[in-house]
Amino acid sequence: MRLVAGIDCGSGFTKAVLVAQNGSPGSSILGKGRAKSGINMEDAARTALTAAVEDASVSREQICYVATTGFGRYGVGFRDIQITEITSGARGAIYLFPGSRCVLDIGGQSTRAISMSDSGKVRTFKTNDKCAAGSGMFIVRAAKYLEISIEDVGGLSLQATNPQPISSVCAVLAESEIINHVSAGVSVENILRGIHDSLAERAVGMLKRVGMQGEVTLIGGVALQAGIVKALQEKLGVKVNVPPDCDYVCALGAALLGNKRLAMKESLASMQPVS
Amino acid sequence: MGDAKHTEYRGSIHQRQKELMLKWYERLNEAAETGTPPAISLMISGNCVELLEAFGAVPIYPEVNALQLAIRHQSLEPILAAEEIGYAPDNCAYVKADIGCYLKGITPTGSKLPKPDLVLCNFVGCNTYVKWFEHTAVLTNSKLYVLDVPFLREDNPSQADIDYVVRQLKELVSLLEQITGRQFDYDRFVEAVRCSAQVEDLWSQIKHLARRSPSPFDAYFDAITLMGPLYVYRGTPEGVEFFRAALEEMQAKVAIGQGVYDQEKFRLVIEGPPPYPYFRAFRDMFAKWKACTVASTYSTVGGLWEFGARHDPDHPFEAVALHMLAHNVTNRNYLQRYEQIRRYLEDWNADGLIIHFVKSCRLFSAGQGDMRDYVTKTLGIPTLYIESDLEDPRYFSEAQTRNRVDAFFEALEHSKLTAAV
Amino acid sequence: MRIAAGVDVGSTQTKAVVMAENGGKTILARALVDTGANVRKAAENAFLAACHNAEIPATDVGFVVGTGYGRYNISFGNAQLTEISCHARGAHFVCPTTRTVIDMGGQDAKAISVGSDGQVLDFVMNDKCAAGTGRFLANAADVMGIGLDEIGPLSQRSTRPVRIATVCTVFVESDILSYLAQGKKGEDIMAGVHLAIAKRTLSLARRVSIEPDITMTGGVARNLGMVRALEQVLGTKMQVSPDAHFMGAIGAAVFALEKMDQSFESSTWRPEHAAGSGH
Amino acid sequence: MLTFERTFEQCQELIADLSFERVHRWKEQHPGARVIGYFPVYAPVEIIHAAGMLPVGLNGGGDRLDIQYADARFGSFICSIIKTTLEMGLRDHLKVFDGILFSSICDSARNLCFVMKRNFPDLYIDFLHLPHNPSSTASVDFLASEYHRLIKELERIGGKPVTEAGLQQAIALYSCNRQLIRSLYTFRAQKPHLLRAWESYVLIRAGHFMPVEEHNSLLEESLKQLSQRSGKPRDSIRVVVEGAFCEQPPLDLIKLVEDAGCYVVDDDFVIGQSWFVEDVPVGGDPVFALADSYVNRAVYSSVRHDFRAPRWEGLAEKVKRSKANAVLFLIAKFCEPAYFDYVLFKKKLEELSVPHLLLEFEEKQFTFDRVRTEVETFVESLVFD
Repeated sequence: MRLVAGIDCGSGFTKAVLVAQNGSPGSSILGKGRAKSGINMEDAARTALTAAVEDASVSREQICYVATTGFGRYGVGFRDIQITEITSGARGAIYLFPGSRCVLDIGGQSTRAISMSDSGKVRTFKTNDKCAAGSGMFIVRAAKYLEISIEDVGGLSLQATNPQPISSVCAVLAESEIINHVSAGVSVENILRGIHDSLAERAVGMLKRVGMQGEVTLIGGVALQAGIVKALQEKLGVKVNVPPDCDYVCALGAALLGNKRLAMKESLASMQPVS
Repeated sequence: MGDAKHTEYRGSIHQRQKELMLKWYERLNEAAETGTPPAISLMISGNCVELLEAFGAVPIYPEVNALQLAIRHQSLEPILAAEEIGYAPDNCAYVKADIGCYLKGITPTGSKLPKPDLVLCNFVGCNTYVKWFEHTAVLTNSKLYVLDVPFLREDNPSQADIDYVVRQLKELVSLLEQITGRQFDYDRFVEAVRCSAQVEDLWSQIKHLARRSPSPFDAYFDAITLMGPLYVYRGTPEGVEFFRAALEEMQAKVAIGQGVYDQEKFRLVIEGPPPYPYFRAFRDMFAKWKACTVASTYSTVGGLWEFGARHDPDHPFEAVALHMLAHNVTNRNYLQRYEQIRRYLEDWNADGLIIHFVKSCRLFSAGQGDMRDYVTKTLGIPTLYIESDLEDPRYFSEAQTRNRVDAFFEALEHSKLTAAV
Repeated sequence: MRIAAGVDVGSTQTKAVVMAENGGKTILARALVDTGANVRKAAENAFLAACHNAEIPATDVGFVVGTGYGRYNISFGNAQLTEISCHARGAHFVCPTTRTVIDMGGQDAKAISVGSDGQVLDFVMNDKCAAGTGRFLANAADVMGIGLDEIGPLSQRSTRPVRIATVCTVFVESDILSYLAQGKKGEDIMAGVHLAIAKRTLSLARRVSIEPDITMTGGVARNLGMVRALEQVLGTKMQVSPDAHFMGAIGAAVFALEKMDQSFESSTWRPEHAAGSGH
Repeated sequence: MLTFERTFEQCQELIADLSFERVHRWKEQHPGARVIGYFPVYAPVEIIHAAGMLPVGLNGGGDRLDIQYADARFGSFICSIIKTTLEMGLRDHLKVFDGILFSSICDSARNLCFVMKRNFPDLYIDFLHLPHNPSSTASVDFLASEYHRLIKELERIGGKPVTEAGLQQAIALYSCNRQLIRSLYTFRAQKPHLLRAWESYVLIRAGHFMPVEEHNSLLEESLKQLSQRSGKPRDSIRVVVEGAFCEQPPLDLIKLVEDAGCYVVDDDFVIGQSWFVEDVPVGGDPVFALADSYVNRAVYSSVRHDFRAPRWEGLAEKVKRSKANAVLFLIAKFCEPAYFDYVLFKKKLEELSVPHLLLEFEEKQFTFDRVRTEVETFVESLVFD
C-alpha cells in the first residue's frame, strides 16, 4: 500500500500523519507522530515522520508523497509540496466533520477564523489583529503568572462563579489587567474563565467577520481546554466540533491535499503518451 | 472614591441642560415618526446651524449620540457590530459606534432617530468626518452635501476662502429649499445669527469667570455639560435664555467665593477630548487632588469665542463663513492651538497642562508629543501626557492612568510647596 | 534612632526596605518576595522578612510607605505614593548626582527628570501601543524557550544583532519565530530584541531632558545585556546600583522617615491616600 | 548603455538614498535654483517646475531610518510615514530642500505640516487646501486662487517668475510623463510576466528624485527595452493592489506578493504619480486648467472626495479594465483613510463577488512569514478546488 504523509511544522511542535494513497473516507489516519520543533525544522519533521511510520507499523519506503504545512513548511527539504496551515486546517476539518463550514484555529501564536465551501475550500479567513490577546501563548502566560499548570486551566475555568472579563485588546495591557484583578483579590477560577470568555468573544467576532455558517470546528492546541469550548458553545449557540486529535488536523489536511495533488500528477503523467 | 461627592457640580444648570437635551431628542423622535420637522445631520464643530433654523429644521449630531452612548457604557456593542462589517480597530470609534447603532437599531435614549433628509458634512478640518458622512449617506441611502471649508493655513482666512464658503452656503440654501420644500426665511436666519452672537457672548463671559480663583465651575468636566445646548440651541432664544441662566448661576457662585471644591488646590488646562466611557472615574482622579480645570481646548470645538470673535448679524452669510473658517478649534491649525493653550496657561493662571491623547481622533492627537515638547521645554509648564480613547472602552487602563495622574500631582504639589518656602 | 520602612508591591515581585535615621539615613535590611496571587500577603511577608533581616521587631517601625501597583491594597501602609516619586527619591538617595532616572519595571517603562533634592521635575511613561517593558523581554524569552536570567548574557555574545522593527509583543514573537526558522543565532535575536527596547526607551527618555547622571532602576536593571544596550544608544554610562530593583522601596522608606520628621510638613499625607482608598 | 536590469538596481538605489545625493547634484548644476519637496500626492508639480524649481516627492524613510526623535513628537497609533518624514528633518536629511508642500490628505499629515513649521522655521512649509466639494461651481475658482497663492509664495522664496508659457511647457512635460506611466501600466496589465510590480514601481518612484525631462527619457528607454524582453508566463492569479497611495510598503513585500503566486496587474502605489485620468487641457488659462483637472478629472484615491464618481466604482472599473481575478488591499498600519474606504470597497467587491484579501504593512518590516502565509492561502483558495 502506498502512503501519503502530511507534516505540520508548527512553532511549538511538528506533527506528522500518514494516510493511504486515495484512502477511502473512514480509513483516515493510519499513523501519527510528533516531535518538538527546533531551530532545524527538517530534523523535527524527520523525527515526527519516523514516529508516525512506527505508529502505523509500515515502512518509510511506502511513503510516495510528502505535503508540509504550518509555519516551518519551507524548512523541510524532502517535501513534494507545501500548503499553508489555513488551507490544510480547513481540509482536515471538513474531512472529520463534513457538516462544518467554519473553522476556528486557536494556536500558540495566533487565532484564525476560516469559512469554507462544502468541499473544504477556503472561502475567507481572518487572522487575529496584532492587538489581540487572543492566542494560546496568552493563556500559557496567564497560567504561569497565576502559578497553576496549563493542564488545570480548563477544569478550573469551569468552576468560575463570577467571571472577570479582560477588556483590553492589547496583549501587554491584558496581562496588566490580570495582574490588577489578582491584586483586587479576584479568584483564579474567575480570572481564567474571564480569559476564556474574552478569548471566545474575540474568536466569535472573527467568525462573524468571515461569515458564520454551518457547524464550527475548533482546532489547535487550545481546543483541549474545556473552558474555552464551553464559552464558545454559549456565545455561538451552534454545534462546536472538537476533533479527538485537534492538533493533528492541519497535518491530516495536508496529507489529504497531497493525496489530491499526487492523483492529479499521475493522471497527467498517464496522459503524456497520448498528447 | 472617598470624596466623589465633591465632583458633583453644585447648582441647577446641569438639570436644565438635561431637560433641554431631552426636549431635543423628543423633537428628533417626532421627526422620525411624522417626518417633520426636517432633520439634517451635521458636524458639531464650526457648523452652520443658523441656516437650519431658517428652515425650522432640527439638527442630528452623530457625535452627541456617540458620546451619550459612551457615557452610558453602551458604546462597545455597536463598535463591535461595526468592526464585524469591516471597520478596523484603528478607525475612529465615534464613527464605529454611530454606524453600529444604525446597524443594530440602537439609540442612546431609546427614542427614535430620524433618517436624515440631508447628510450635511460641514468639513472643518476633520477628514474622518468626510468619510463618516459619506458612509452614513451610503448606508442610510440619504442625500449628501459636503460643505468644504478651507483649513486655516495662515493667521486669518483670505477673501478667497470667505467667498468660497459663502458661495457654497448659498448653494446649500437652494438645496435645502428643494429638500425641505420650505422657503428660505432670511429674517429668521438673521435672527438665528443674532441669537448665536448673544449665546457666544454669554458663553465667553462664563469662560472668563474661570479666571477667578476659585473657579465657579470646571472648564472641562462642567463645560462639557453646557456644550450640548451650545450645539443644539445656539441659534435660538432657548439657547440665549439657558446661557443667561448659566451665567447668573456662575456669577452668584463667584460672589460668595464658591468653587468646585471646598478648597481649590490646583488649576489646570486640559487639551483633548475626555474618555467618555470612564468620564466619572476620570473626573474623580482630578477631584481627589482638588484640581480644577480653568480652561480647555475641547470646549472650543463648538466655537472659540473667549478671545472676542462673534457672529455679526449685519453680514449673516459672511459671519457663518467666518465662524466655520476661523472660530472653532478644529479648523484652526496646530500652532494656533499651541498659542490658544499658551494664553490659557497665562491669562487663566494655571499650574499645569494635561494632554489627553485619544486614539480615535488624529485631528486632536497627532502631534501632541510635539505640543508637550513646546509646553514643557519652551514654556516651562508641567505637563502630563496620558493616552486612552473618547469612545472605545478597550483603550482605557484605569490603574495606569490613575498612577500617572497621582504622580503628576505629587510632583506638582512638591514644587508648589518648595516655591512657597 | 527612628526606623521606617518602604514596601514596593510590583507586578511580579514585592520589595521591602527598612531604614534608620540617626544623623544620616542608613538601610538596615532589604527583602524580596514573589508577589504571586495574594498581594496583601506578599506585602506583609516582604515587610516582616525585612524586619527579620534587620533583627528588629515589626513594632519598632514607626512609619510605612507603600508604593507600586499593589499600593492601594496594602492594609498596613501608613501612606501611599506612586513609584514615580519613590524611584526618583530612591535614586537620589543612592546616587545624589542623579538628574535622570530610567526605570524599567514589569508593567511600565519610565523616564523621570529629577531635581537636586530628589523631587520629580518631569516624567513620561511608555506609550500604550509600544510597551517596551520588562514583560516584553519575558515574553521574548518565553518564545525562545530560555530563562529570563539567561537572555542578558546570551545577547552579549551577539556579533550581528537581527533587526527588530517593533516593540509590540505580539509582532515581536512572530519576528523571533521567523528568525529562528531562518536559522539565525539565538544571541543575535536576543541582542536585536534588547536593541529594539533600548531605542524605544531612548526616545521615551528624550521627552524629558536627558541630563547626567542617569540612573537606571527597576528589575530589568539586573539584566546586564539591557544595561549595555541602553548605554550604547545613550552614548553614555549609567549609574546602576546593585539595589536597582529596590529603588522604589528605598525611596518609599526615605519618604517614610521624612514623614516622621516633624519639620517636614507636607499635605501629601491626606486621608484619601490611606490604605484601601482609590477603590 | 548598461543592461536593463542595471536600470532597476539604479532606481532602487535612488529610492533608498536618504541623503538625496541626486538632488544635491541637481542643485550644484543649477546654482541658486530651489528644491521643493511634496508630501506625497496630488502636488501641482507643474507650478513648481514652471518656477524653475525641482519638485521632489517625499515618501517617508522606509526601513532604512531608525526612529530616534519622532516617536517623542507623534505618539501611539500614528502611521510610519508621518514619523519617518519628521525624523528625516530632525536628523538633517532634508537640508537640501528649500520648501515642503503639504496638502489635504489626512489629519495626521496636516498636523505634521504645522509641527514641521515649528521645528524648521527656516524652511518654506505650506499647506494647500484641495477642495472636497467638486460638485460646487465654486471649487475650481477656489483651487485656482489657491494655486495663485502658491505661485506668489514660490516667487517670494526665489523662484523665477511663473509665466503662462512656462506653465504650458511644464504641463506638456508632465502630460508626457503621465502618458508614459500609463503605457507602462498598460504593458504590465497585458504582459505581467515581462514586467514585475516592483520593477514598474521603482521606475516610477525614481521620478521623485529627478527632473521630469530625465524621467521621461528613462521611461521611454525602459519601454523600448521592455518590448524586447521575453519570458514564460507563470501560473499566477491576476490581482489589483489597492491602498498604498501614501505610505509605501517595503519593496520585499511587493516582491513577496508576486512570489506567492500573484500577478499585480494594477496598483495605486503613490497613485502611479498620475494624478489625472487624462491630459491637462492646453490653451486657455493654465492655472485654471490645472485646478479644473484636479476637481473634475483626477484619479480617484482614498484622500480625494468626489461623490459624483464614488471611489468604489473606480475600483470596480479598475478590476474590470485589468481583467483581475482578485483585489489585494495593502494598507499601512494606522492609515485611517484607507481603512475607512476598505469597508465600502469590500461591500462593492462582494456585490460583484470579486475575492479580496486585506494585508497590513509598515515601512519597517523585516520578516514577512505572517503575510506570506495569508497571501499563499488566498492564492490556494483560488487555484485548488
